[in-house]
Amino acid sequence: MHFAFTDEQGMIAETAKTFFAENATSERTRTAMADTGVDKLLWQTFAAELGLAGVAIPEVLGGVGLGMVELAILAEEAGRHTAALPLLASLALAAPAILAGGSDEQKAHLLPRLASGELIASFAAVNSDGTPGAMFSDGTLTGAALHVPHGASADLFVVATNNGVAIIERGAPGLGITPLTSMDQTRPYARLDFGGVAAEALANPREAANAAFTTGWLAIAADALGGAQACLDHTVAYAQERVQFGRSIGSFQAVKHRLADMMIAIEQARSAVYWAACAIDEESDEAPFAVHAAKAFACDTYTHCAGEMIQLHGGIGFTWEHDAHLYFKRARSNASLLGTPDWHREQVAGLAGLDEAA
Amino acid sequence: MHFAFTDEQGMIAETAKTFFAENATSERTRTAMADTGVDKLLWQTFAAELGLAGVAIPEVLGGVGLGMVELAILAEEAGRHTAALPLLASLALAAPAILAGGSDEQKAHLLPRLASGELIASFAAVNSDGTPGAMFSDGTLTGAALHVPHGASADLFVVATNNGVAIIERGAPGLGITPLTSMDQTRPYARLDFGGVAAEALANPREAANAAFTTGWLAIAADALGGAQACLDHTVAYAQERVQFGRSIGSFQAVKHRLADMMIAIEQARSAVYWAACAIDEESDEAPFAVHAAKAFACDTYTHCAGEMIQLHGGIGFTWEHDAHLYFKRARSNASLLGTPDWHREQVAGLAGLDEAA
Amino acid sequence: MKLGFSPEEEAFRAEAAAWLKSELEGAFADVRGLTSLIEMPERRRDWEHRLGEAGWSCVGWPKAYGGRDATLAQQVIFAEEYARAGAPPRLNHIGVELAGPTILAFGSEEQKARFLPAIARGEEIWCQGYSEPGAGSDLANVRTKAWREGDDWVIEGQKVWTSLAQFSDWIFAIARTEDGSKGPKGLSFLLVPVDQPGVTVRPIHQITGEAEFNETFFDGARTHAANILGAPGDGWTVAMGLLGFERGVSTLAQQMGFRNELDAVIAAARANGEAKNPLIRQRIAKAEIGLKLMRYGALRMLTDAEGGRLNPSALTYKIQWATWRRDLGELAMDVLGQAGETVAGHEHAFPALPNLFLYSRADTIYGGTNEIQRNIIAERALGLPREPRGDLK
Amino acid sequence: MKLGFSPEEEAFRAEAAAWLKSELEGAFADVRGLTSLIEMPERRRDWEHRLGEAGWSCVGWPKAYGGRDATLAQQVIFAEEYARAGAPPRLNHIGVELAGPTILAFGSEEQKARFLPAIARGEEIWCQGYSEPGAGSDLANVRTKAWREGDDWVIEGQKVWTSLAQFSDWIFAIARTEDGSKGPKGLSFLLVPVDQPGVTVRPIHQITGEAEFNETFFDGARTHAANILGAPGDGWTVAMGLLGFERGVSTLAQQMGFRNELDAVIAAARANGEAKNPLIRQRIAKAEIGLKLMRYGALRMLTDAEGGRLNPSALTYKIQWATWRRDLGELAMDVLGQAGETVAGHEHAFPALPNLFLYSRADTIYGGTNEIQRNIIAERALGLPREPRGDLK
Repeated sequence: MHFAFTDEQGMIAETAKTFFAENATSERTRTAMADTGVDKLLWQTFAAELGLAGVAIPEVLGGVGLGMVELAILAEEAGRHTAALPLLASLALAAPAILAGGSDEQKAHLLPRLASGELIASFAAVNSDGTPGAMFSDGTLTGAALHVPHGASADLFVVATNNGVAIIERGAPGLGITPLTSMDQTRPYARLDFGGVAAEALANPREAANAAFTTGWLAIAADALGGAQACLDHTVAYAQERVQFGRSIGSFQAVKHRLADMMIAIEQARSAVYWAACAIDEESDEAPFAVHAAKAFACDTYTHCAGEMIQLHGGIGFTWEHDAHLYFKRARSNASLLGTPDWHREQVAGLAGLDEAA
Repeated sequence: MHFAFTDEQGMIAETAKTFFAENATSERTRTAMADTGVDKLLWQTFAAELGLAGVAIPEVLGGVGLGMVELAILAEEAGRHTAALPLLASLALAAPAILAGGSDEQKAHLLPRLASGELIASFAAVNSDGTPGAMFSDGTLTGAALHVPHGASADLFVVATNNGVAIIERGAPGLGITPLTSMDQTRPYARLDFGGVAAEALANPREAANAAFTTGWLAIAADALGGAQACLDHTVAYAQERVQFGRSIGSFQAVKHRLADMMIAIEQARSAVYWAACAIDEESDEAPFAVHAAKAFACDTYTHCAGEMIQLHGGIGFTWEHDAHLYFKRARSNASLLGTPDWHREQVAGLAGLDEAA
Repeated sequence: MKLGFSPEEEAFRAEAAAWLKSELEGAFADVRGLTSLIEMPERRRDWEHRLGEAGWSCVGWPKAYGGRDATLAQQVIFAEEYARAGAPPRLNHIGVELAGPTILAFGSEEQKARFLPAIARGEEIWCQGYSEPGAGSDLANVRTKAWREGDDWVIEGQKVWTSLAQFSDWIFAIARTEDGSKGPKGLSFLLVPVDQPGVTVRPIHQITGEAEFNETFFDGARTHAANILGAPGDGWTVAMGLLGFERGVSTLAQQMGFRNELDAVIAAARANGEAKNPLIRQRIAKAEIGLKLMRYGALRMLTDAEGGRLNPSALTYKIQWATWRRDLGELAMDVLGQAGETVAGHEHAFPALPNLFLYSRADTIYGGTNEIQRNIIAERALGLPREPRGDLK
Repeated sequence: MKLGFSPEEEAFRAEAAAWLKSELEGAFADVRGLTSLIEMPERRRDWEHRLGEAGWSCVGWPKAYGGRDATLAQQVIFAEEYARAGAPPRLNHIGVELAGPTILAFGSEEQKARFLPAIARGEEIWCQGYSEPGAGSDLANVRTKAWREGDDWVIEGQKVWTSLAQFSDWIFAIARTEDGSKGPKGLSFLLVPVDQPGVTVRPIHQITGEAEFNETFFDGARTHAANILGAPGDGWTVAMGLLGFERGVSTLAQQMGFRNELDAVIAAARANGEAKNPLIRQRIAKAEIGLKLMRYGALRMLTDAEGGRLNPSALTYKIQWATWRRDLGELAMDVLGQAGETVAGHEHAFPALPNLFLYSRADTIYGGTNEIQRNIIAERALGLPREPRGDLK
């Protein structure tokens, strides 16, 4: 039992912290927001130069061969800057699906290119999220997926339906991709229409979907943790510097207490995220509980902290020029993507034995 | 449209305020708590001398012939002092049931004695509140009622079952009355066991039950309003006088803001209670909505304010000697009696049209 | 206590409703149901004219200034019918609800005659210059300066959050007219024409992507010496009086707008099945209750005000509605789910409910943040000690 | 990062579990599952002896003082197994978790040898004298005085909220030993025997009807000059150090108690059907999540502490658990419904869950109110300005 980063994990965290702080600047994020929602230079550096896109892909498949703790570290630091990267879509949803459910050929064909950043992939869970749904049958995909993260930038899609998990490439005949104006422009959605697209099946669909959900939930939770921490840090700094009524607003006890409440929640979110990461890595029985808990708790914390960030900044926090709205909107999309906090808590309720006989 | 007390209502409010402040002292309430939960002298004065027990009973039946606004005024002032009186049981539950559902004979026989305070009555709604239930058939009542307010002090019971509404007297053969140690000792419960009790039916059971529920919900809401206001008043006074760290604790902004939040809620509760009272008196279509809203909102407000009262008093608020726990416990019993806030909100949801087709 | 209306009042209601219906199904059908505060400004200016022409612009004002001397009950009724008819938000709501009542209370006879009829006729649109970049909630920290030159006041400085300034003819602004004065002393309340070289209006883009608010720069702006409410140095008193007017009958009209927003949330919930979700049902019920309690709270407050009494609960109204609406924005998004986060159309043009989610974050900030409101309630209504002022700049 | 335990550690777990099982199904079956802090004091004193005898009383302490030099992981494991076995709350928890660690950190070699083994053997029960009637959260405002007379300290004053004083042999108390000193200066940390004519313990009845807390009066009470931790005047430093120990491994044992309480709520919900209520399900899920996050928060904090690092999140632990437990009390009552508000038995003796509802109101007050905790977090962890002290008496 050692619930702190190892030295190696500490170094990864430092690297990621520095990298995002220096590169994922507000200016670059806003440039990407006005474009496709991907800061291509950032992605290039992240994937090709630092090799971090393969963090949880085995070394033999071109990755770094690390685990969920390291993936969470990257997602947390990216979240701290609302980085415009397809980290969730490609690293935390598509790659784990292929790794867990693909045949050896599929893995060897695709994962090295995801790890190198050559390909960007995304993931759509159809039917399970209330969309009109899709069917995968006889190698053909029909229907639609409504909210595919970074869908307009992806070269490859993993589509999980009730009948199986399919891989389709961007240029596939019959595949329609409609970019959507999204509230969170750092992770815009696209709509996919499958007009009878010929698609390749993943060998183990159940494993693929489980891995995608589990890793995706964790990555969103870690992103939320980093975002919430940034909201607190920015707001503390502003509260120390902003003067009203002849006092720094951070000297008003009501402000202090609300900043304290943010920290209380964030520290719990931190425990949740790294507990969940460890539990997955160690294949603990607690893993499903931990991941649902992390997704629900960290997203609620982010929502709370981003709202407080705007409120405690006053008018300036309501302007487009200030970064508060980037956090606020990403907090919203984190919360609703792949299951709301209420839904995840309902899963926890089931795991806590509420449905067992009295 | 005139949403303020008339001069007459203002005088009733003043009378009630003075009466309870002078007589419903903590000392007398505690004496009653240790006994039956009824301050008999207080009840005697209230009913016989001031004639207020008949506030909403017509003059021809020995009452004062006023309405729900006046009843709410009395309940609010009683609640402000957690008065140990069977006001809810006798005035706001049993009497309206008899008035709305009784035959002329029943009304003439019973209501003057309720109005004079000669009789104390109570009310049990069986089946609808999750109790094991009771049956009323062929003039015979069987089963049990688990939580009858001031049941051990009542001379007469109105029992609403799915099959009708029955009146039984205290000495009726087959009626078992078990006083229960109750968290709120100012309004203790008793369990009634009906071992085949011969009982008289009320002529209009549906009207009787509706009147009892409507008036009871309103009276509880008004009691909660008065209690919440008292929690705020006592806590403001304490915050101004208590010194910690060389300052009155009321000078700490976090304390100020929480007291402000109490007032915000209380003012809404006040609107809710008197809106509901007017709506019943004026037979407005809004009456059912208003009464559910008042019961839910005022009870939540009381729960909140009583909890804050303990917290902001610190250790002293946690002692038996301090009155904070009287409010805290009555807030709890108000909330759970005759439908929880969640249940009342669910009724509002229905009335708001959520079950209509899209 | 009485909540119902008399037959005479109901007759007034019928008259108002009939007029509104004929206009909004007739010449003004194009602005019916509009909710945005900034769309179609020209047509909404026409609507201001039409209201004025027919005597429905400022019903509570004296007839002498273009009102119709309506009783409180009539004002309540008109506010209800206005919203029920789907009439658009008033382009001149600051003129009608803030500038007008302030001039009525603090203006000279000449000022009343000069300004009030023009507001009532919809000819002059107003905006408000209170906040400054360094003094968001701290009105006493005003740095905009004004001084006399000949027959004019000359104004230098900057205001921020001047809602609707881009459509306005006049702005009322607090400026420091006594050199070296501090805090609430030495301020004056000036009425300044917007269309002049010394006034520049620059839009502020909000988190919604729209720009309803502005920065307004005074750079040698001028107004005639007569255009001051109260005496020089009385600005604080006038401004504080004005804050009281923010809680008038207009709150009822505002609430009818909220009613429409809540109805839209309920309709969305019924359409997508969330109306069956017990968690959502509780939240919608809370919103329903909160809205009713705002209405009856306003009626309590107005009844007392009519009787010349200030109900201290009036101090709680701003934080109530602001918080209610912010919660409604969150509820709306939770009802819509991911569908609320995307739109197939052009950039940033989110539909009403997602826009509400974003826009309502400002409600708890402008016009006194929730934190300032809690201070005011604690200090003025509950008598708790004031927050000490510091000496930082 | 690693959350699992090694095979050696699992072997230690098996040993601890086996011993606990044999005792609690054997000689101590009567105290198994006890949750009250004040019932059966004599049997729980026996249990303290038995733990000491077998070396399980203070597993993290040095062997020289009666501990077993357990590693952090072993301490975690023992805390888990202790609670899992249904072992009763420690009668001497203040001795084991507060007095002992403080003596270990600040005591002389003689003091360690005198006091620690007696705690470890369960022979001397301790309580804590911090709060005073005029100084609930304001530790620096201590008015209890002590002065030297010959070989003794003589103590005059009053402490309040002295939990378990009625069963205690020793009390540690902060007293002002420097005449005329103010605030944190001039305080000393004294160890005082309870069984003497100068010490009177008077129970405080709580809102539960029980009396766990006490007032403790020092009226010419005496203790030997040697019974001071640190030098005279160092009391503040020692007391602040002690506050740190409130967040040790014992938090995990405490959490296992919470686990039992939450399990009781779940069992009640399953029994009466509330487990099917979606609103209750959400709240139970929140409680489940909160409990786990306390556990893993404690493990993060302990891991860092073992590495010599103070994790600032440790400052958030008190408010977390106190608020969690208060919420659980409310949840418990909402699950039980009216059934939780009545009991057919004798007066005030409510079952565990209704009692929790009442008792947990104290959790957010004693040991530093939630408000004080937020100040501490904001000032120490976030670096925000301190609340200014006033000069009222």
